[in-house]
Amino acid sequence: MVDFFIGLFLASLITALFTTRLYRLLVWYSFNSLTLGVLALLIGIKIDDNAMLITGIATIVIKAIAIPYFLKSFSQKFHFIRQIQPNIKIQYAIILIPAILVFTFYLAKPITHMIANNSNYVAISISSLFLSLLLMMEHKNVAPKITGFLSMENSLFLLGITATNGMPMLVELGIFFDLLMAIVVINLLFRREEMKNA
Amino acid sequence: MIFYITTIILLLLLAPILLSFIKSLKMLLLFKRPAPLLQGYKNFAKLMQKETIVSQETSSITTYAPFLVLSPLLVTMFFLPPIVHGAFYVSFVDAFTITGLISLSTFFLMLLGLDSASAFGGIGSSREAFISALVEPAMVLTVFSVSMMAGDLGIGQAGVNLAEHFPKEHMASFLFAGISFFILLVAENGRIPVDNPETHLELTMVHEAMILDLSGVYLAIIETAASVKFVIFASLFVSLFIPVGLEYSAPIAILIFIAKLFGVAIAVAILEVNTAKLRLFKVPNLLGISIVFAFLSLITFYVLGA
Amino acid sequence: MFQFDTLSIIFVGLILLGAVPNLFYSFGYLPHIERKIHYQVHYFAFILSMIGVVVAGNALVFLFFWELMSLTSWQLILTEAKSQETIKSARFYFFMTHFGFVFLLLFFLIVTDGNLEISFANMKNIATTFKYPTLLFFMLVFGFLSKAGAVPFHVWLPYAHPEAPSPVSAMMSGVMLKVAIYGFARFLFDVLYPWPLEWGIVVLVIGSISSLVGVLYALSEHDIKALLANHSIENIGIILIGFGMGMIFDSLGLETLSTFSFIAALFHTFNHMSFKSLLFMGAGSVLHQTHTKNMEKYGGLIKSMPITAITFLLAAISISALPPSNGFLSEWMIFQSMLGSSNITDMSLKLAIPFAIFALAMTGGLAIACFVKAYGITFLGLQRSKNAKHAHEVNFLMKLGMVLMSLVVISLMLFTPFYISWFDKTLVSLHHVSVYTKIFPNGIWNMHSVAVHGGVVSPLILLASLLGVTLLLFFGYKALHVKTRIHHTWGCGYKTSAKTQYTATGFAGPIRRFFNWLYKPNEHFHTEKIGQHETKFTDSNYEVHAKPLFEASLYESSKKLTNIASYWVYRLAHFEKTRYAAMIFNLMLLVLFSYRIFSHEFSWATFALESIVMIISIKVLIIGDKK
Amino acid sequence: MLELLLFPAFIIFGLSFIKSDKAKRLLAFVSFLILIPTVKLISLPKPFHLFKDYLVVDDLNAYILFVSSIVGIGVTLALMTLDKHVKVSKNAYRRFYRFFAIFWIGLIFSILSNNMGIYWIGLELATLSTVYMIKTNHSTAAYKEAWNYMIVGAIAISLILFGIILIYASAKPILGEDAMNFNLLLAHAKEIKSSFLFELGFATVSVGMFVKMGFFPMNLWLANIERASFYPVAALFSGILESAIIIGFFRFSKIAMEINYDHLFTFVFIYTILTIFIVSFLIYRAKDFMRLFSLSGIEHMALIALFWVSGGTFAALLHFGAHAFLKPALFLSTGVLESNGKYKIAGALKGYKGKKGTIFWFLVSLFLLAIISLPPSPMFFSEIYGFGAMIKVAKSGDNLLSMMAAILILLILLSVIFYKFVEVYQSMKYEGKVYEKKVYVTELFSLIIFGISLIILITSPVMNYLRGIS
Repeated sequence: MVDFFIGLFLASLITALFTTRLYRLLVWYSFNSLTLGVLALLIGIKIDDNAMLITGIATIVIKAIAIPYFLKSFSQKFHFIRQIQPNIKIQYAIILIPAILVFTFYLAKPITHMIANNSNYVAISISSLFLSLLLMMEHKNVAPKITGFLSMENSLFLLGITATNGMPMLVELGIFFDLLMAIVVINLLFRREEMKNA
Repeated sequence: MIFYITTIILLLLLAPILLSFIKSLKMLLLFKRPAPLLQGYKNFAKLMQKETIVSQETSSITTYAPFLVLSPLLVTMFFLPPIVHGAFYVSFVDAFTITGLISLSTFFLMLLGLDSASAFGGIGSSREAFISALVEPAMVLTVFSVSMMAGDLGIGQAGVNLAEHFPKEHMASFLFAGISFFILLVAENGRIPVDNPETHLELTMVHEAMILDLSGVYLAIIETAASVKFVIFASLFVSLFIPVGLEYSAPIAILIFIAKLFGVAIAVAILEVNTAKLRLFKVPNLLGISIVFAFLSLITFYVLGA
Repeated sequence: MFQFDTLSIIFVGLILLGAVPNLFYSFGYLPHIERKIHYQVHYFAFILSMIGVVVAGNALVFLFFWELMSLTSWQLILTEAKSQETIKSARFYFFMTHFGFVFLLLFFLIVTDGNLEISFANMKNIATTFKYPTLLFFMLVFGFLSKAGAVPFHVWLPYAHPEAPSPVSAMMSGVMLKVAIYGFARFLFDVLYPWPLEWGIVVLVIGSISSLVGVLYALSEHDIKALLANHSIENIGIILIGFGMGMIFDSLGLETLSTFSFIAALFHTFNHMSFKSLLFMGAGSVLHQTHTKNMEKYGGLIKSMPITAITFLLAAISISALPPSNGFLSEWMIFQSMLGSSNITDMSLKLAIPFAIFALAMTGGLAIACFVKAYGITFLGLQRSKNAKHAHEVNFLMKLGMVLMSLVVISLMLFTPFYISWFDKTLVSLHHVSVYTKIFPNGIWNMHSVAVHGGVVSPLILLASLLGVTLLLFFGYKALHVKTRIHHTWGCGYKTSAKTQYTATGFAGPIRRFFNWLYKPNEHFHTEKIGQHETKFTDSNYEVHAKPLFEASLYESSKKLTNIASYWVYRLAHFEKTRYAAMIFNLMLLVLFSYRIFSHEFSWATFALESIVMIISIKVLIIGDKK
Repeated sequence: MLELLLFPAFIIFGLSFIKSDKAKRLLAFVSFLILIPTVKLISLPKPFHLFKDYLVVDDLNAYILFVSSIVGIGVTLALMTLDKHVKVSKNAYRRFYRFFAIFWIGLIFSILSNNMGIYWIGLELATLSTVYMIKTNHSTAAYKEAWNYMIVGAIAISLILFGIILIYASAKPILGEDAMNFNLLLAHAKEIKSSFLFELGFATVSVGMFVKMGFFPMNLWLANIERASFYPVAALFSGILESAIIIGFFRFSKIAMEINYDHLFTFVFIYTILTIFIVSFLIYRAKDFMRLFSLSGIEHMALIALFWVSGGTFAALLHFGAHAFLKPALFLSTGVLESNGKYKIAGALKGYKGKKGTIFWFLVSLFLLAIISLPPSPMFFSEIYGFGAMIKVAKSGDNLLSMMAAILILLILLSVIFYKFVEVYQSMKYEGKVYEKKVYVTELFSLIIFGISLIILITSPVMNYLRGIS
């Protein structure tokens, strides 16, 4: 079951890479976060860890619902360009994405002695990190870049959840706090610009 | 001691005669009427009676330099090797000092040339500087090589040593050093093919150009310096490279020595008659030969001797 | 922290001998300087830092004062920074000192194991265990000889020294270069002691080349201070020849000869300090009066500046190594030590040393030519410019400085045995045998070479006899009461004027032409002809500039290289503006990949794979397609 | 104690909402308060548990926090006359202080933390607040750079967190939830079974930090940002924010040393040499003060990192202190230097009249010369000790010659930088035309503070204190 959701996570990220519309990108991001939340819940139930459950719920509430919503409202408020064209050729991307996956599995092969005892989780996390970077570099506009940054955050969480069975509660809450702070700052950044234009 | 002083006086007296001798020999060889042998003395006496004309463009250097040109050479006279067996000689001065003293004399001569503010003085000094700069290494190397063979760097001791134990096993080195030294003798004394002491043509002058503005006693001093320099070189050459005749009794030895000096003069004269003066920029070729021979002499000494 | 052994003390002595006359001169020079406080602060700090270097007892203190010395001297060059030229040369100087410092730092770090406060003796223990002592030796060579101005690290010297105010030029050329020699000696003796034969040969070769190159470029200079600076290169070369001979003899076990050579080197160090300071002071006085460094604008200054002229003449004789000056004595000693090479059994080495003799002799000959030029063109003849006509003798303090410095020169000439006994003690303290009794076996009158069949010289007798004969001649002349008439110089019927004199360029002409292959000079010949005549002209101008070979080849090319490298780096760096995400992506890829293959299991195949992947990825993601 | 530390920040935060002219001055003086608790921290017995196991004070972070607070004070002092040199709105001032308060809180957490997670949270907080500080300058360039910083900074920060989680994953099997505790991790580093996982994590963390500090290949982004923002912000960046990052690097590398020293050293060595290679040539081409100083800041950070991993703890800390004082001082003086005719290097040190002017140019030239480690700058000593440590490592290793060659190359690259700085200094002092320029007391005062701190840095008690930190 866990593996299934991890697969879903990766799949949604890859799909996001090929998206050309901003809203659809946000949808995929939202879906991506949702799978992450579900994963947290699943693992939390399995190892009977309340902290994980809280993380899972917070993920779903903040990342899958609140942040995409905010971003969408920003985009309406500040008139983003919604047509987003990846500037890495699709031919390259097709080769690149499997190559990244192969590479990360190769990379993770020597890893031993883990809590979850499965180095593939690390591999998938790293590859999703790379894919998020890919997402950032294939777009010139700010909005997809922010989405890329947020997916990076997701891939961290994926690592945190699957490979380590959750980080200390305090740290996770702190990370959420910072995420919100980031959203506030992004908002402020946009607003200044708008004020100036007005 | 008596021989020592005699030698010095003898050399001083011989100096003008030797130059006049070369001149007259050359004239003879060129089928001209030769000048008398005592022409040098006559010139000297004439100049001593003349008034001195000092250029107003010159400075105190012109006033003092002629003495400084002559005095190092006179001092050198005291340091020459003995010509008679067992005679006193100065042991505390070596070959480097002698080359240094000669350079000192040249140094002031060149300053003298520049002091007159004329173009000629500059020409002469510049050329002299050029030639003596190239003479220096050849000189040092030759001296080095000879001192090796003689077993002493002190010039007096070297002369004695060579006379007593002639280094037959180093004949090749000895010969090379001799050739090198002879070229130096020609170059340092401004003889053809390096310089022509008889013309006053700006293309060829070196020594004469520097002293063009001197007259009277000053000129006499400089002329004396030139002849003394020649006699020093000639006597060095004969003592070091033809070290024979010392074992005879004193009068005979002195006669042999004088004969050797005249022999050198004859050689110079014959050379002068048979060669043309070299262009200034060909002079390094000649001096180069001298340097190469000096090197060769040293190397053969090392390779064959040691 | 500080140590005062004999070596340090004699260098303190050297600095003081150089600094005290300079102090007077400097005060006399002061009204000429605009930024007085700046100048004085740095001037005194400079002197102090030099003393600090020579008495430093550990590496940290040494390096501290060393850098302070560079810093203050750099600021002193900038005291009168009016022209771009000064700024450029100051920069060049400072860079070169830093370049040397890099090697020194590396040297000290290696021989101290990072703990810079240990004593020199402890350094030796560490140095002996170090695997590559030759590396250490070369660091010393690079570090100290770049400061001392030996070839090929000499290029800065003719630029930097002339630009400083004259007292400082005197100080830098006369004293600072010696501090570098001190450092070289100190660490060769104290830290790297048993020297392989090759080291001595390296020093000897550097010395020979430096002496020749220095004097050759000095000849082609028209800038009087640059000429003197080039002569510093030459003299450093001579010192190094002595030093190198000492090292060679030491490694061959010829102890007395070794000591003798080192004494010769030290003696020449002192002599060079004295006469070079004096020359720079004289040049400074001339510059002070004529406001130009160009020798072609001088002439006839002996009439208006007699004291300067006489002291300059004394120094010129000394630097030309003419007897009976102190310069002659030290050069004589160096020659004698080279004659000692006949004791060497190694045939190839024995055959090689005559080349060094040749270089030294050639240097001596050219130095005479050069100083006849410098002295003759500057002080003799007619004034070549208005400024030279209006020149008059400098103020009292400057004169006093020069006179004091000439006293130092004369003292070195007269009290040679005393100085040599001092140097002898130094070498004894550095675990060499004493040779004083061999040099002066019977009294102070005769100075003997320690080599077998070596020569003898008696400086005092020589001096006395020269003086005596000259005075005799002079008074004889006076007694004759010759009638004297004053008249013009004969100019072939033309009027004698400043313009018809020989110029400095002309004077050096034959030698320059002979060494044309080395100078590769840049000649400008310009004539305004009258009509179609070949020989008649109204105006003619000839200029020649020799750009030093080393500068053209070594320095300009490295500068070019830096420019090219920086250009490409700059271009590459600008990718990050637009492609930062791709950059980080590739970086991550590279780092993780490398960790994987290098730290986990290494095989060339995977390494090759990594390289290929990285190249493709960089090409695709960062560089992109050409538009 | 924690309250005391955070208290000034809260006051500043509160005061920044008052819309009054007096607030500006008041804020500057309130910011002096941040020094008091940090002084207290130094005198406390170590290790001092500030907040359970999460915030622990030891000699190292007390020193770094102290240095940072001095820098903070200097920067706020210079800020008072910012409007005399550049156009800046009053609101911008208050906003600056508001975010400065947040920044300071984040900084305290990250510097004092004994927990990787807390460290990261503090760092992120500080980073995000600086994003906004860039924006106080209302120019298009600043806007663009703020976004740039937001995104690149976010990537870097995310990488750090990613690495932290990897490290956590590697240590969790032996330490459980405490695997985030630096001290515990250090103590049990040898027991970590999957060293490869740890190293992956460490590599990721380091890459994140290096990117954040502007190492290879991201060398220009910081420079561009500092160019676009006001100079006090640039000073904060180079003086304080980087100290928060470098302390993290100190702690992580300390653990990595225990795991596998060779790997760590090779990695950092190659990386920093690459960085310095690029930076030195960029400096060689730099044409304005901001870029010049910012690039040289990168160079110094690289050196600090290198010294630290070579075992030259003392050298690294001394260098760090010197850098933290010198760079902000130079950035602050840039404001004055550039106030007439931007970007002009030639003659920048000319035209200062009066006592204030003289002190100003004198101090600036001292700082400029100190940054290229001429004695008696602390950098002179730190570089000597640092390179000494490197030589020691080289000697103990197998490939001495290649190490020596690398160190030599490094030193030659530093000489290139040296050359450029000498050129810049000479050009500032001796070239160009003279314009009348003004200096204000507060700026001068802040420069003097930095100057005095530098002198204090080389006094023996401080040196001994630094030597005591292991």
